[in-house]
Amino acid sequence: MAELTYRDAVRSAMREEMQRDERVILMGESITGYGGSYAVTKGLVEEFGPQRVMETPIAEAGIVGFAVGAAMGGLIPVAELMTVNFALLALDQIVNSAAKFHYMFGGQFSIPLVVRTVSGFGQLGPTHSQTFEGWFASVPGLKVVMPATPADAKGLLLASIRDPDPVIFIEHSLLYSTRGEVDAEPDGGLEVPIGVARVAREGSDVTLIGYSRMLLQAMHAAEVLEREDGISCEVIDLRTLRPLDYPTMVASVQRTHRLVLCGEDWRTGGFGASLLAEMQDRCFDDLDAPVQRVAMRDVPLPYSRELERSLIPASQQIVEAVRRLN
Amino acid sequence: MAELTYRDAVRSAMREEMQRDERVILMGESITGYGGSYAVTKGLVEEFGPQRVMETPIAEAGIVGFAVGAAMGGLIPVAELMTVNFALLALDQIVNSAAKFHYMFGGQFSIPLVVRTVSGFGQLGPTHSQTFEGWFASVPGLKVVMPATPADAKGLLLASIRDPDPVIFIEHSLLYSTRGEVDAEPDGGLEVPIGVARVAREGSDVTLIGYSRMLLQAMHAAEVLEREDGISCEVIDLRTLRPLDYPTMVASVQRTHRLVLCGEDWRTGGFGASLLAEMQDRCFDDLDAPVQRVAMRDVPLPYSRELERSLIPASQQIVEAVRRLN
Amino acid sequence: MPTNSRAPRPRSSRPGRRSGADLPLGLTAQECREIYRKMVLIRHFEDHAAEAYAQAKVGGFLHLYIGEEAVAVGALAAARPDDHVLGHYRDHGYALARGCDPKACMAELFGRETGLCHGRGGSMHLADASRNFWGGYAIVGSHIPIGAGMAYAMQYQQKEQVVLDFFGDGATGNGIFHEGLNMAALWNLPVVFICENNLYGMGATLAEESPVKDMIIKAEGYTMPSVQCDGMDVLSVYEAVQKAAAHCRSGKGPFFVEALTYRFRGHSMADPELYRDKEEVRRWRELDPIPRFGRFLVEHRVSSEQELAQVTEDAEAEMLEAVRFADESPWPDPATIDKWIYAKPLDGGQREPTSEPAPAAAASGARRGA
Amino acid sequence: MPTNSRAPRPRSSRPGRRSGADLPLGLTAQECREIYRKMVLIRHFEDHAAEAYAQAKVGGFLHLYIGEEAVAVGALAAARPDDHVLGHYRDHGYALARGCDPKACMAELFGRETGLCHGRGGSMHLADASRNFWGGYAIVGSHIPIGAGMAYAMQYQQKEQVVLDFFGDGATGNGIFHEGLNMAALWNLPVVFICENNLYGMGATLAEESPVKDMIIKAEGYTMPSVQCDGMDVLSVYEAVQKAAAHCRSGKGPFFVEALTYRFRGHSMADPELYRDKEEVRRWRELDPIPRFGRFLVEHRVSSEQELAQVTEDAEAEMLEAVRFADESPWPDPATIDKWIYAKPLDGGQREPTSEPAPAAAASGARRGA
Ligand SMILES: Cc1ncc(C[n+]2csc(CCOP(=O)(O)OP(=O)(O)O)c2C)c(N)n1
Ligand SMILES: Cc1ncc(C[n+]2csc(CCOP(=O)(O)OP(=O)(O)O)c2C)c(N)n1
Ligand SMILES: [Mg+2]
Ligand SMILES: [Mg+2]
Repeated sequence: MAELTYRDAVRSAMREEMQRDERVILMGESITGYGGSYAVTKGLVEEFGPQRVMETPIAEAGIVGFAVGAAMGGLIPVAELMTVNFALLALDQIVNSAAKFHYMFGGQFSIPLVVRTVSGFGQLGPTHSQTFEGWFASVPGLKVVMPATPADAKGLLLASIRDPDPVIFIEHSLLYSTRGEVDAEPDGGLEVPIGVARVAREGSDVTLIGYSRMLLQAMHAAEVLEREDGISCEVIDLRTLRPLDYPTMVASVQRTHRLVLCGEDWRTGGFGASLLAEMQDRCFDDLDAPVQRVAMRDVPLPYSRELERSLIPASQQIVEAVRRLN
Repeated sequence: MAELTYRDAVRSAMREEMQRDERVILMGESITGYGGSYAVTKGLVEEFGPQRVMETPIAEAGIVGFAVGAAMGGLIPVAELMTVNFALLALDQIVNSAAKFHYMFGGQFSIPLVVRTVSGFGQLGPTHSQTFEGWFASVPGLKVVMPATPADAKGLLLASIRDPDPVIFIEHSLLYSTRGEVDAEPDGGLEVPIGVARVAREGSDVTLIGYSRMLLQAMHAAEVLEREDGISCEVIDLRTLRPLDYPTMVASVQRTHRLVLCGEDWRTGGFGASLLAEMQDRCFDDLDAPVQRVAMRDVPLPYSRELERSLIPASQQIVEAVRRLN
Repeated sequence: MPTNSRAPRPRSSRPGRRSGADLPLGLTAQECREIYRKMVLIRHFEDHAAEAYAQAKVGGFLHLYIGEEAVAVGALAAARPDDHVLGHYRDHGYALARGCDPKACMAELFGRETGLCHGRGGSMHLADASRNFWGGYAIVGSHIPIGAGMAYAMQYQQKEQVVLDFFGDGATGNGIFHEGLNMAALWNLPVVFICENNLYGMGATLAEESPVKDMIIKAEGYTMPSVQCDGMDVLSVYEAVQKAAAHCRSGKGPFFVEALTYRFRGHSMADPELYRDKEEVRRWRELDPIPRFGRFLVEHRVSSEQELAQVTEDAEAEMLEAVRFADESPWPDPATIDKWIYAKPLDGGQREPTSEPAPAAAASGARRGA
Repeated sequence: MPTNSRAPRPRSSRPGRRSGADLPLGLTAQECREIYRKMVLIRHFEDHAAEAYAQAKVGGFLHLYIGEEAVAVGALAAARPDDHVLGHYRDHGYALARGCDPKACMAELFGRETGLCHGRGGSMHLADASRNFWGGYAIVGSHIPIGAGMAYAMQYQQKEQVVLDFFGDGATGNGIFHEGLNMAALWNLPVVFICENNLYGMGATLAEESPVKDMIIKAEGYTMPSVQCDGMDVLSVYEAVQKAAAHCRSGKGPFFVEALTYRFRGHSMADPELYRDKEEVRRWRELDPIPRFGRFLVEHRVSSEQELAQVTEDAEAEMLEAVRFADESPWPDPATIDKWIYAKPLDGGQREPTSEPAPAAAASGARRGA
């Protein structure tokens, strides 16, 4: 075991898969000489050469289209979109190419592709502070992964690269420097399966569901609520947004009868809304109170520090949401 | 009053606004010589000339970007995207340009732009049968309109063209030939305000919320349920998906205590999911049963007639959903 | 090519009889006959597709390749059988030129389980991966970077195959075209871009789409070598693509071929064709690539008039059989609707949220708190 | 321009003293002094912005224009004051060259209510519509069709204004660049596209982004006239844009200007600059446009060395004042967070779903059916 940052965990998954499997290639903007805008790919072009770590033009749609074609030609591309905001430019290729070809050509070939990208905040302004996981998670044919810990960042990325289907792998810029134990053995035993949630903390009064950065916020809220209110929170780390691990979620709500969904996506039409809908379908009679959501207010996140601070969902809102329920 | 088709109603709104206001221009692919892929713009280039009815290259992102710029320069562009599927190519310009500029530049200018597009079915295959209203409706800064009747098609399009904000106006290919009374007076008195829903049928046992083609399916289901089951359905035509008319919806549910949402969007993460989430927030105690959704199964809609038939949401599923509730 | 003043001169069929050994471009008589047969096959396939559409047996959008047969057939004859092929939604020609089973193609148009793609894709999305025909793509231009990506996979794996990527003049107005060409040029990829310049992008004329008439000019920004050929002359296309493919195969990078062609029919079956005049269509029909190549075959004593007539008759019979096959084929089973959404099926515990919740969950919501 | 072998020769400063009347390009002494002052202003603004960033008073992404001042200043000096300006996220130069208040610019970087955009946009999104400066845009290339659209509005309304649209070499790899150029060319629009070729797109070298070194080649596919100018020489930029704007204004359609320039600092403040060597930076720094134009002014007796020193001193004082102003300005009020989402506020009955539901609704869910 070694303690790694989330950033290094992502990198080590790519590195190990590249060592293990020649078909794995990386491509993206400023991922070579620059080392990646968040330094995730640092050192990889030096180790694997420019044939396997490809510096691309600023052409998001082209990058994903190219990666889809490379996958059809027998490679396993890991394409980086610098931030999830720029994924808007590639949505057609993600939705109409990557997600559909296996289906629309009647199963003749699949698209083993990982699109790595990142969401996050930090005064990046209205066009650079979005998070579209709800959109991706609504597309049949895609798998959507959002790890919260270094161990999951590595294990889920290994699984994503090995998966025959297109995976949207969304990292979080505010997690890159967090640290955690990650098994170092490069035998692939570390793979974390796609589609399996994790009970990150057991509890009995209320279920908090989070993923990515909001998992950490939920864990923190759970501590506060335990300490200050004596409320016992069960915290579920979703890990994968599509497919969803309903059994784990439903079993928890059947015990706690209360549910708070924690996300950074826009309140209206974001992933939380979608999850709420599915959970009411499955748990209507189990719920003693309306499902609470902690989400981004529907606003183009402004640049100003003070405005941004007042908007970014954090543990405090989770605490308040739980208190509203009790 | 005159009876018009939905298609002619859309055209007449554009025509009248173009006659009334020189700033209004149209642009899109095959909207001139071809007359529009659904013949909506037929005759307009002959009447207004190519300066005001612009044939564009096949460049969806460019079209919307161009229209945004034209709006900034003092025009009121109505840009047609041939189908909503191709809007994926323009999403960045819709989300990061049209929807954001008013906000991110601190209110200095607004983007009076209408993006007209169309969703619908008819063996169009996996890439051409999608409907993304849920995505649009999740974006702060956009207004999203989906008329069900010729009168609304005209009145809402008038309102959309006169609105200072960007409006996504989604028509339905299966409605173009439907007919209805539309007031013919060209004085603009016909404007149907954005953001106001309509109670299309009063009832007391269950509320059905629909829009666009699904409003018609809901009306039909209501008749069947009245006749065969003696169930009285209240049917609400949403008309506008953002902003939402909560007062009308909530008041209805407070009377009926049962709610069925009728849409064609994907079940997971589609507009219905978003609406469900908002309605449970507002009506949890009023609801006697889980909100039912009629939605598109999560599948890339296949081409084959028989497969498509088995998937397209229709009145029969609404009837079944209501029966499940009773 | 009447309205195409910048078109290369039609290849003149020299008078006098010549033996098959005299055939140009290294073609054998057998190859020439096969080229002719394929063009006729496509023509008849399309005629039957149109008829089936009129009978509502084929639905959705149907884009016919009639008039453009020489492009797909000439190009694929010049390529190796394992070279990769991608094209746009006007794709029946590519499929048949590549040798896909006409029965399975027709069944796909009919939406049947026996179709090339089991009825999932339809007319716009024929594909036969077993023949390295990767499909028709319906989002204009989307397959241009995809073709570049496949070419990269070939280069990376040091395979000899090149990629042929067909698209229309209209696609060049879309940004994705440029992104794809840029990457192909940057990385020196073995891909032949084949632009079928048929003067229209749906209802838009070339002049409405592009400030330049010659699509090859668009390759210049990428320092990509290019050639224009007469898309109504299958030998001209053959020659251009032979050269292009050899260039790619020798490691010299991408090549751009522009075929000057014309669709005799509307953009799709729904097209009222108000944007072009009948006289223009008539003039182009005179350049029909099929009788033209037929004359060449006769003149070069490759085939007799009778043999050509036999080809037509055989093609018609084969197409009647294809239609019958399609018509009698079973529909896909709606119970298989979720098949192929994912290549890796999800295991039981992780239910894909595609399906309605179990009815029980819905039914259980009886009167709480009311 | 050391690494730019294809660059035009630097304009030679002729020896000997000359009177102001001898100034090239129709420039007056006063105009020249103003050009110098603006370049100095930008330089000092950027230095203070960098300092404030280091003090965490400025957040997010900060892209400095240091080294490229001659481009914005030369171009905007050549344009009319009411010509429209759009640029990318490296936008402080455009704002200041257009005469926006440095205090309001700095306050925007500080995220204050007194900022040009009330702190909503930040460094990447300065705009001042009252001066027809329509903003910095942070999605690479996105403002290229937007500029074309504005130009169309001018043409349509028969206004004389032209549009200047600035972007980088990196933007030319994006499809949206081509879609915008194509439309501008098709419709003959009065827009000057100004490509700041600074040899890098973030960490990508020009050779990694583009198979051609000269961005003007990319205009050829649109038959768009173009000119390359020395972006380190403000007069060279002035000359190019003067010509381009005159061309547009006379109704001849779009024009493409490539300014060969260099950013002395990293892409943004976060850039470790591993992808280029220090020697290259040093060589380019020798071409610094500010002392170079200073020498020109002295040689042409437009300004004395002392006067130039005074300009520097004044600029520094003005920037100190701008920083003080920004620092003391109030934060935006979080209560105004929903302001400007829409231009037409929604009336009471139609509540925008931006807000949390009324707490009552949430709190009311006490034990039903449990
Ligand atoms: C991105 C996109 N926009 C619009 C369409 C609708 N559309 C289908 S074919 C077509 C015209 C394409 O013209 P061209 O590329 O010249 O091919 P041709 O049909 O002439 O063979 C259009 C606009 C589409 N399928 N995809
Ligand atoms: C569509 C998009 N992709 C990626 C980015 C991230 N990004 C910001 S600036 C930049 C480099 C742009 O280079 P260039 O156009 O040459 O402008 P320069 O920074 O050199 O002035 C990149 C990749 C972005 N903002 N938008
Ligand atoms: Mg065409
Ligand atoms: Mg640059």
